[in-house]
Amino acid sequence: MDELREVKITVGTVKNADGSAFIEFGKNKILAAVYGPREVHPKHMALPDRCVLRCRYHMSPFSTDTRKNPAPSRREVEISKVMREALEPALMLEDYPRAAIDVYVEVLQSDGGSRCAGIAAASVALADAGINMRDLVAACAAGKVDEKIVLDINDTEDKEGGADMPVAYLPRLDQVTLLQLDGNLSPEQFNECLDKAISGCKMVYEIQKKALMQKYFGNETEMKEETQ
Amino acid sequence: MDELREVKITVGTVKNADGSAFIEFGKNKILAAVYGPREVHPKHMALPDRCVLRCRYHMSPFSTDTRKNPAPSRREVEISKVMREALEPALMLEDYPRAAIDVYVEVLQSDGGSRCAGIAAASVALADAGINMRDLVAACAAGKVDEKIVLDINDTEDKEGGADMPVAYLPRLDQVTLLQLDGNLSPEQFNECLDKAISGCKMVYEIQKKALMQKYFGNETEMKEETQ
Amino acid sequence: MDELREVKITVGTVKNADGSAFIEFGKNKILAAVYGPREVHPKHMALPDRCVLRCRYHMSPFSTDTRKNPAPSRREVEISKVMREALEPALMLEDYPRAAIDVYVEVLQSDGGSRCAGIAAASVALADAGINMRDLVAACAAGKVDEKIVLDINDTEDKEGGADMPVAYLPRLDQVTLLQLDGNLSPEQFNECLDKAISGCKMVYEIQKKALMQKYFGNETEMKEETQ
Amino acid sequence: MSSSKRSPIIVEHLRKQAMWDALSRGKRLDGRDFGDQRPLEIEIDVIKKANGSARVKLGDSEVIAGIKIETGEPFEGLESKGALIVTAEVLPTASPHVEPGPPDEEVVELARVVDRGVRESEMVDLDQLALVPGKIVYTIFVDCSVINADGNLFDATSYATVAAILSARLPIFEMQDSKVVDTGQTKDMPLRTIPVSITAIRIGDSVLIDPTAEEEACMDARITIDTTPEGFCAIQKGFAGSFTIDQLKKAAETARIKGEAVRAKLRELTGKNG
Amino acid sequence: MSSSKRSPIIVEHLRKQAMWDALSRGKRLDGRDFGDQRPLEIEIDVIKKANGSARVKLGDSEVIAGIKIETGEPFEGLESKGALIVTAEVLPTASPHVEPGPPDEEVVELARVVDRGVRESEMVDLDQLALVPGKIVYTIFVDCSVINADGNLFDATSYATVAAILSARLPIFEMQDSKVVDTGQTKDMPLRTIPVSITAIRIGDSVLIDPTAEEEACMDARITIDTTPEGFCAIQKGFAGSFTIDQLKKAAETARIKGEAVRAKLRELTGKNG
Amino acid sequence: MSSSKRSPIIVEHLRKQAMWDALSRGKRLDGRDFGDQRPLEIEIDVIKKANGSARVKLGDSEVIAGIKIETGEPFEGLESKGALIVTAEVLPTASPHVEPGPPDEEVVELARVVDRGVRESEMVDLDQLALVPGKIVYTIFVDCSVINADGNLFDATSYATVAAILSARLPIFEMQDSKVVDTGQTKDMPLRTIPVSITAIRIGDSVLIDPTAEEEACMDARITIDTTPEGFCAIQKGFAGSFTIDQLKKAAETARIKGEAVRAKLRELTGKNG
Repeated sequence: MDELREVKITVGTVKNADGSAFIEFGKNKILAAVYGPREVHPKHMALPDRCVLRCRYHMSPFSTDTRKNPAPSRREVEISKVMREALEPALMLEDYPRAAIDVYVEVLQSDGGSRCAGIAAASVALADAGINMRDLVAACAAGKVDEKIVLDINDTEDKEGGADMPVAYLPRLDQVTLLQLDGNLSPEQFNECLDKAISGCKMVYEIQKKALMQKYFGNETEMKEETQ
Repeated sequence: MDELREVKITVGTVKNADGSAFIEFGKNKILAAVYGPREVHPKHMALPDRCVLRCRYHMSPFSTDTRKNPAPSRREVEISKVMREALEPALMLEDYPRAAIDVYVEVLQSDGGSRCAGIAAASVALADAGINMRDLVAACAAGKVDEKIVLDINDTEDKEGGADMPVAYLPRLDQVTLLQLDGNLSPEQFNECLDKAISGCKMVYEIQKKALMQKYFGNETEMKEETQ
Repeated sequence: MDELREVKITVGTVKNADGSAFIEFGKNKILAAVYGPREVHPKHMALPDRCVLRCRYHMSPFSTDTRKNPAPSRREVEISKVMREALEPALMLEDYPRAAIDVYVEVLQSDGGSRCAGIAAASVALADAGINMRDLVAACAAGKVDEKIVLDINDTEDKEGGADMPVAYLPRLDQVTLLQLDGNLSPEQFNECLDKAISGCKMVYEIQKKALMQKYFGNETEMKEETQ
Repeated sequence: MSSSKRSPIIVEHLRKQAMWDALSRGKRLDGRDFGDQRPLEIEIDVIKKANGSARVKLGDSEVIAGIKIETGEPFEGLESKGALIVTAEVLPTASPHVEPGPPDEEVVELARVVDRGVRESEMVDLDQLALVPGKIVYTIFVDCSVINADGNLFDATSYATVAAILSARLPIFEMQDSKVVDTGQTKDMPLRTIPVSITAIRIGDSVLIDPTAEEEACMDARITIDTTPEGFCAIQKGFAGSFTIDQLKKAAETARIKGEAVRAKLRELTGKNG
Repeated sequence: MSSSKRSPIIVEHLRKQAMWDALSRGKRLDGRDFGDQRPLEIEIDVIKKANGSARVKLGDSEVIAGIKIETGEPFEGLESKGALIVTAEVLPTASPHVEPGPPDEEVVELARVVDRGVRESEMVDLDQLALVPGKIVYTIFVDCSVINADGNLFDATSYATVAAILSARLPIFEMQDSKVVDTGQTKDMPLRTIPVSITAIRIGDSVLIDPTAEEEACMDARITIDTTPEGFCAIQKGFAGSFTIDQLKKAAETARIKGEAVRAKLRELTGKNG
Repeated sequence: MSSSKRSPIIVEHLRKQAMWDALSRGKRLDGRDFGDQRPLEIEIDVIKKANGSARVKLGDSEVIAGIKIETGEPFEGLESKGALIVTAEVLPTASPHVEPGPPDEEVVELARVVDRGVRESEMVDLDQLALVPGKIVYTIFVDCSVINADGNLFDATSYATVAAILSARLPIFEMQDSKVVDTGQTKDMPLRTIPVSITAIRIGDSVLIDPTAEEEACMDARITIDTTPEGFCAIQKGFAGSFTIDQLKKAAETARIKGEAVRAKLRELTGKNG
């Protein structure tokens, strides 16, 4: 009930990208790739004192139970926006004036919590691209199932009468950068649910750090950690 | 038969706009807002010796008997064009080189004659915005119902076998800037119908002037008129 | 079986165009018009050392058995591309740096082999526009009907179990600039089919040359040819 | 959104000057009188795959119209009538100024004005074209392609549309087991009248019919008037200028007279009355 | 694709400075306390052609919502429920910065957040709105037009939507010969509760509700919280900034208190409970 | 509208020079012979939510194909056959040059060429996939996402498509009370053969198969040839250059030989014949 589904992050899976990560979060399979900092096209979109962050969240047609039309849905437009807004506070965009950073998140197989998994992967991909960051953005949902507050709801649990609360969080800075709620919670349940989501974010944060360490320091790190 | 439906014009109803007017014309409820003269975007659309006039006629989804799809229909594209062409002869566009004036007409509730009502409101909104004008553009339709030529047809009268002739007119200059016809008229009926529409325009013209006086001179004017 | 359907090409049929041709190829009726070399819009699409070639293949709604939606289909997008690529090797685009040439092919009535007929007409229209060319682009299809390899298949022959191979060819340079295949051919049939299509191209080439001679030298040429 | 456009000032000015000089002497640059139409060629049955078709040349403006007749659902509020839809595309072949792409407001207006003339004249008796009233009706598409543009596309496109309709044969559809079946046979279209469009423009104080592209570049205002033998059925004033009431009444009278000549030509060509 | 935008640096900087100065003294530029809402006017039944409608003025932000009720197919996976769709358009009348055209990501978010509040609260009992379960259901369109924009469009649009729903009459449709027939009669909408949206923004360390456009131009982060009498039903954190956990919990508490006042107003105006 | 594009002249020139030097010595920059394919990895069943799926790595080009099988109306003129639709998207992850948005002409061509190979080979026996002939048929969507692009997307996408089809299980749908019901059971896809695509490009006088992105940047012309064990089923010459007849016949022969090796790999991996 207070456990995450299995989470596995692989760093650097897209050869051409400046940074990338592949996350398996329960049955979610999500790819994040980062290009940039790079020139902005069209040029008038550039900002003189900082970097433009652009973000696309997209589901492959085969990622869902019923085939998804490839054109971007209103849901994908909204998630692209909240995802960008969840990532932006972690980035030192002022370090790259007149440039753009593009974050592409592709859901290859979807399960509950795909926006949180996508944010977690995107954050690792940004780090892999060498972008200056204040912290990694961890993300996890909590929710209500059968009147109980539980961590990390999957597809089959997310049904009528329940509630779903995706959260993104900067653990070192103690800042929440994404908070949404779908479904009914009493005031007490709200507080419990938010706390539980934050605790999930902290677990995801450890997995994110480990994945980056694994790529950049390899077995050396793993051995060190084991001996600690 | 030679009477207008009830017409009421309120000037300055949209706070942010440079000029605006709200018209109730029978059951029509139509808002017109003007922005400009202002910079043109994209810049290559600017004209070196006069102002660009842009016009949008749009119906809210709830304005019609059956819900209207919010995307602009071909009918709305055409009315936007004839509306712009009906307004343009009244404007001193040469006074504002390299600038643009935008006229937005939103039909909140539609009834017969919405394009005429929209032109009348737009014309008042342009005056309210302080745009240099040769005259106000008055507008009114006449038509044929049961083989009789009548003024100002509403929704329920505008049916099969009838005819509808919307007209816009500059009373001081004696110029017609909009003339359309849908439906069959004999040569005699055509002349009668056009004359009747012009007489309707003149009535609308008085109401337009009064609404502007009311805003800019308030009760003072009203009293004067009453004593005349 | 090794004969072309009736082919008739008329040069210079579109008054405003810089070059044009009308081809009747079996029941195909296809118009090709060329504008250019001319300025490129938008300017950033211009190339500093040669001309941009643009091509549109489009079917009129009434050109097909069932009415065709006027919006460009994916098939038309693909044919526009292969048509441009079939024409480009014949053109001396380096002679017109920073300019653009536009080729518009409109199918007014469609039959089998419309893309080949369109390429043949476009090539003549380019010559009529005075564009520097290495050679005319001839085009013709061959295919398989009832297990036999035949030249120039029409609509009713192009059915299940058959094969269709449109080819474009520069006869003077012995170069193939278009080759497509839909349908199954054994290795032997493939070679036979390709050879037959090339022979068809050569027949079309003669008709193309004759049409151009007819326009530019008129009856004089015809008489000469007859006396030869 | 509708927006006004214009050519370079000097060019526009010089062109207008030359045009005004000619018109002030009562003549047009191509020698016509104000009330003269350019040579009009109409050919029917030019597209064999269509249910009806026509090619029109009005001076150097050239338009092809093709008709496809299918079945479909009726329009809302017109459940027991066949559906008639006129579309227009100005092909990029037609002039150096046309760009391929979705129709702009001028082309939308063109299609809608041509459609209005046919619809309001009740040329086609749509009451006879419901197969299963409220459910399945004949759907008649008249698609017009402007091949070359040299002014007055309104009239050229309208004539192509009307001639294509006059020449069309109606496929006989039948309901079998609640499915529509094409019997392969055809019959006459149910026709009532022949509408004719006459377009005039004003340049300064002169009002002239059937303008060329060159004349349209100088126009102050435009008016398109559709007539039937009985009177008027559709009108569209266009362009950002105005007419006096008197000019409009005269233009209407001209449209009746000149329209009758075109109507006679259409009758003769197609053997149809109306 | 989602992309970040911004105003000129100096302007932004000066504006923020003035705003911070005021907020550091515990006051807003318009004199309100941090927890004060602007004057709220709600009028219902403003569009007679709609099945329900409302006009809301929240300060100088003005929104009209109109409801059209039709029948259609149910949503996939929700075969035995009526369909409820909230759309929003920020009209180009609303501010000099709006361009006509398809909704951008901000307007998509606006419509989806307002929709979510109504949907998740289960305000309308959609279970009662299936005519033929799995085939034909009531389809309720709530279309919102923002007429003037001066900040906090989320709450203004939400109130207009909720008021329009509370004021709506449900047309009684019936199945006759497997066709839907409008009986011409109406009944009450099946309602369960009244959701209320309260939006707060953070500027520096200050969290204030119901921001003006001027305040939004300085905001670091935004949060919209929908409550019912029982608790929370929908939340959306927006804008590219963050909140502490503590700020969020306080904002949630504020939303409950302030929301109750708006709910009382809606009850009084419409005579509906919930 | 189709339009030609190109890279900066100097860069293009220098790149071509280096490439030509290598090719003139009979070698490619990555050391391969002209007829060598890069390492090919194929993995199936990578997406559990799909009815079939495959991931293909051809050198550094990587593609995922996923199959969704539903029911729908048949294509016009093919009323008693199932419908098969191949789509492709080059994800913006795939290279710095891809922009998100609707497919451009290159991606349209990619999808159509891959579709053509599968369709013309009659790999899937669509005659067995009509549920109610003329009304309801199986609809098989094969959607391909290019994740990383390093040349020869035609072959990589084609292999992913073919492998996904070979790995797919067909859900058994039944008609119950004139409604389609998913029985929850599956069966083998009705397969007839295995088509294999081999793409070659010409650079100067050299013709080489399976080009990298670097090689494609220097190409003069491209040809994609789909074979079955019996011969050829689809061909697409691409890019704005030409081949001699001789080069084409040799490329066709190469496609048969190299294609057989890929076919053997697909047979082994999936246990299917064809």
